[in-house]
Amino acid sequence: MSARVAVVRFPGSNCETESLAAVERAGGDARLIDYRDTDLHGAAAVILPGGFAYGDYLRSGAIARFSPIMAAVRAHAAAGGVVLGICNGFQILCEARLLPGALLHNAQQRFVARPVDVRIERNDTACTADYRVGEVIRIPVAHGEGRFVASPDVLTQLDRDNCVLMRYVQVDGTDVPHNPNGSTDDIAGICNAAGTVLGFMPHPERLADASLGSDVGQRFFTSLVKRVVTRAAA
Amino acid sequence: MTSAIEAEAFPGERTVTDEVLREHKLNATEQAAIRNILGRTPTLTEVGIFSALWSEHCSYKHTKAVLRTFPTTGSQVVQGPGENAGVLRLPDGWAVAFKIESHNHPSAVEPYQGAATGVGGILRDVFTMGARPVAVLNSLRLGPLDDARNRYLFAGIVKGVGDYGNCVGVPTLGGEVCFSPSYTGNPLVNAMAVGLLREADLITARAHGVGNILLAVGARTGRDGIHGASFASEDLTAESQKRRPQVQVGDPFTEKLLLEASLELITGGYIVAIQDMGAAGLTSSSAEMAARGGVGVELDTSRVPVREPGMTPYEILLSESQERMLVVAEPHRIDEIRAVCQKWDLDAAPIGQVTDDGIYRVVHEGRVVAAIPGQELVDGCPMYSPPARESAAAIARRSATPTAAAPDHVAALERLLDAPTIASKRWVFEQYDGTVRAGTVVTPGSDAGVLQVAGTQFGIAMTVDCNARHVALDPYEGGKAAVAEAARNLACSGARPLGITDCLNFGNPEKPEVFFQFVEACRGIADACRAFDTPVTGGNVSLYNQNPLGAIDPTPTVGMIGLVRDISTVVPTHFRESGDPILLLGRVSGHLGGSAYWAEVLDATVGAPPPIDLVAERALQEVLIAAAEARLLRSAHDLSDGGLAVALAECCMGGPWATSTFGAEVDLANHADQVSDEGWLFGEDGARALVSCRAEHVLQLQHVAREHGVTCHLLGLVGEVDGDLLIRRHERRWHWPVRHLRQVYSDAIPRRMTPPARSA
Amino acid sequence: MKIRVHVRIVPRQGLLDPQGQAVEHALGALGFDGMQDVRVGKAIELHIEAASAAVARATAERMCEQLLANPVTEDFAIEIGA
Amino acid sequence: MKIRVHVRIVPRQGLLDPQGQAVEHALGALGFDGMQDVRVGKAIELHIEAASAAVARATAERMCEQLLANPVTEDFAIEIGA
Ligand SMILES: Nc1ncnc2c1ncn2[C@@H]1O[C@H](COP(=O)(O)OP(=O)(O)O)[C@@H](O)[C@H]1O
Ligand SMILES: [Mg+2]
Repeated sequence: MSARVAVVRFPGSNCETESLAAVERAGGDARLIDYRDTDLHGAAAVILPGGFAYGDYLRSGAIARFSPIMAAVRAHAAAGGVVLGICNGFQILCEARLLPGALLHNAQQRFVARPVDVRIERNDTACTADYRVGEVIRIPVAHGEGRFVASPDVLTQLDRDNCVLMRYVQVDGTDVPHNPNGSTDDIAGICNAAGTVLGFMPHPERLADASLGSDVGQRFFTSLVKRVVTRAAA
Repeated sequence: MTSAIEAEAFPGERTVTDEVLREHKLNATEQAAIRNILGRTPTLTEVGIFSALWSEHCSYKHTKAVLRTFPTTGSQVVQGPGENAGVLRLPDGWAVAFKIESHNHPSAVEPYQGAATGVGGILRDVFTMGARPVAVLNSLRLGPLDDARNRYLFAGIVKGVGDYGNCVGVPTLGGEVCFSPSYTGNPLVNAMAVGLLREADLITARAHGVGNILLAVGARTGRDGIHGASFASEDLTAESQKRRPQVQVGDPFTEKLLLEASLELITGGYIVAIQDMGAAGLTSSSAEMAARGGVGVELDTSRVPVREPGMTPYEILLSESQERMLVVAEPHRIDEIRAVCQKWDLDAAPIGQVTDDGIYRVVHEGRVVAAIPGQELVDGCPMYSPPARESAAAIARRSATPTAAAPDHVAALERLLDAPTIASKRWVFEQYDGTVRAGTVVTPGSDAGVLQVAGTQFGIAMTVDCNARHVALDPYEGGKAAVAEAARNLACSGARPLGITDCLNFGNPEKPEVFFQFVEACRGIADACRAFDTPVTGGNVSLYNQNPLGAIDPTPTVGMIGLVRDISTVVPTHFRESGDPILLLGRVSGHLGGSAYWAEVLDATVGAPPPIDLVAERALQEVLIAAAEARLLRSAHDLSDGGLAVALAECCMGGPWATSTFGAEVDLANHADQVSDEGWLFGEDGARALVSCRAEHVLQLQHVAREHGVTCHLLGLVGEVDGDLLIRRHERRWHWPVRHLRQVYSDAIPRRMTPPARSA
Repeated sequence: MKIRVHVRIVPRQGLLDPQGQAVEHALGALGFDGMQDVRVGKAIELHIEAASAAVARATAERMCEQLLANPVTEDFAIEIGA
Repeated sequence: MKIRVHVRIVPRQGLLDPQGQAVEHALGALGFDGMQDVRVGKAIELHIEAASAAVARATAERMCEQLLANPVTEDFAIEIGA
């Protein structure tokens, strides 16, 4: 049985096609859902893909969070359903308060598009089970607003509940800053305590096909698909 | 000739006098031609229309005759020059649409918006062909970075290119950046877009079908970028001050919606024709669509959705507001078209129709404000063939030699790697998303960008190139060299060159020495394209690029597309394995004229650049492609600026994000013994590439080279990880720690762009 | 009555403001001195149709709370213009 | 004397302001009505050490002309704060 994964397209989404493809390649049944829809049509997991929803005008994610589909996404998350935000999707989740903190303009005030090295901090989540804790993978980022900030209280809580999903790390020999945007505590992605609502800046869906050089990102999607299949079977 | 067709002035408009005509840059010959076409004095609206369509940008009045000498045909050509973009055939029913365009002047005034809207415009040219944009490239020229204004322009332009392409979701896969004093005050911003389509979905911009409706789709029309003449043609009052022409502002978000809506309209078969409202806006798009289709049109400018109240037909016609399309459709399709547009949150407003009388007619609030025979409007501009003569100064420069004392070769290579034109462009392309859409095989930082055609095993490779220093010193050889370098970059990646688009950036063509450069560079491009079977499928001419000291260096940028039959055979640029043999393909004659070594190290931009042997270039391409397809190569990098020494250093330093570098040991003894050390290290002879392969493939590779008559020098071996670069020639040795070179190369641009520390 | 409203949104005190720092640095390089605490945020201008300035202000406040400002990182101030 | 200065920089009238449009649209969708001409620009706050408010204003003006505002696309306004 294949699991239904909804990929939401907002006006200005750019990465929905590769997100759909990554899910399909992992054996999932991926469906595109329009932002004006109000129903997830039975999807077991939702992906908010990368891009520039509403042009990222005002603040990235600020306008998108009011899209009609977001009520269903919120309800899904509240019911323990899996919600995954990649890049712009992460920004939307923060704006929608489905994840804490905020993503601000990169410290260097420039867009950054390059590979980064991230360490997987948790593998008991809905999309990292196929990685080892502590595993370092190299995947691309491409964002102008990726500097994660949160109040000291929130940071403490993230730590306590083990909610940091991945961190930028220094790998020997690199001559670019390991942290591409000045993010607090090198945070590249976070999740809720249950590991069901997740957001991160890097783009694993862009490294999901070995014929293009590397498929090190594909395990996010195999993990996700396995997870929703198991839950559906249970 | 034509009997007069009447049109009346729009109320409140200035009367058309000789003064007004001159302000619109219409000379006496052109004024006479207009009166002859109309059989009367034009209205102000008509003057605006003529001045736009008879500008160099739209009419090519100085350059058409020269452009006709380009080869434009070949079995791979689906669409040659004349449409919004050229189209080349790919395997399996696929095709690639591509085009390059300049946005030099707007970028000089407002770098961020100028560059951004340049990218926006060229993307629209590609998707109006029915192609989905899959890549952007950009070629940038600026004055040196020690000048604050140049730094400001550079930062703004790069941010503009990046923000626009990033937001629309099209990866930027290549480009070039060169710095030279001739671009101070007149930067060049050339943007190229590449799109993929099914050949069967190709659509052209030809209006036809009398009674068909014209629709404006996308953004509303404001007073953006209206020809300066309209401002000048009014008395200066507080009111007119408020109405002065405005900088065009890009809205990539609307572009993205427009892109999706346009492709849906095209592939769904809802429309007959579509064209971007680009330079000269509604005027040129409507007139050109009508002329191509051999029909007339009637536009009602009072029905065009506007952003500001009180816009005159003149302003509406000439506005260069961005993110707008002109669509032609059968009347019964309008509701469906509106529904598609609505789905993408866009307006579609009927603003006119196709007519059978061949007249280009504009109505505003029931009044005919322009009525011009359409064919004459588009084709009737007087053509010029200005005199072309090389200046004595240019001739003298070509035979000059440097006078400065040369530093040692170790220091010279470091100076070259620190020259911003040669140094790593990481600071630039780090701001460009190169991997969105997940089809990218090779991101910037290699010889060519490569992407996979989704669902197939093949890919396309792309590059933009021009060595303007060579063109300045010898326009003919420089023109050839631009095409040759582009082809070499593709072949090094394992791609077969298919065709080019060109962006011809020159000074004032009415100056004989400038027109000489133009004619000769074009002759060079044409000869090279013929030799390589890479026809010209389109391009763009940008003239009058002048700085306070004179014309810019002539800069005919060449954008080239190639086919990689199997993306698993793509060859990387940099060394990959210690112990791999290093070979140099091609003959070494040590030509230093026009070299970066002379220019950057000896501070002398002089000498005759190397003559380009087109037969040798073609042979080299064939060797590289054959070797790539046979999987004989581990790396391949063409030799260009800075010659062998720079190429070796680049191969050793690794790609922009590499975590390790390689040393190399190279021995030049017993190769081309007649060549000087400088010539060997820094000469810029064409038709050469530096490759590495597995030891067991050397013989096979030498065999392939021999078969094509290409010399092959076995120079040495790739060294240890993080090792040193060592070049030996008999008893002479030059030696560099590669980590140090990498730092020099990587920091050259960032260190110049970092704001200076506050002085104490 | 059409009322002009200026909204000022600035990064919350205590939060690092790299853009403000960069501007401060650049101003210093241009020879300006004696400035401090440069912070860069957003200025939003709009016209609101309202019965009184007080009503317009209240509306603008709700706009800020709901959309214009991010309560996690930003403070806002509203001014009623001419 | 340390003087607090507010600088407001907004896109020039007549110039397309896609961000302003998007915000206007979004506010409308949230049920706010009766607003018009939404424009989004930059707010810059700083302290200037100056002998008087007039001097601080003049300094801020030069800052805008030289760095803070883009003379081609933006207008600025300066306010001396509390
Ligand atoms: N403006 C730019 N945008 C994107 N990539 C760029 C730009 N400028 C240079 N590059 C990339 O940097 C690499 C080196 O460029 P260049 O120095 O022109 O090399 P080459 O001489 O091999 O053409 C290429 O991969 C090129 O695509
Ligand atoms: Mg190049």
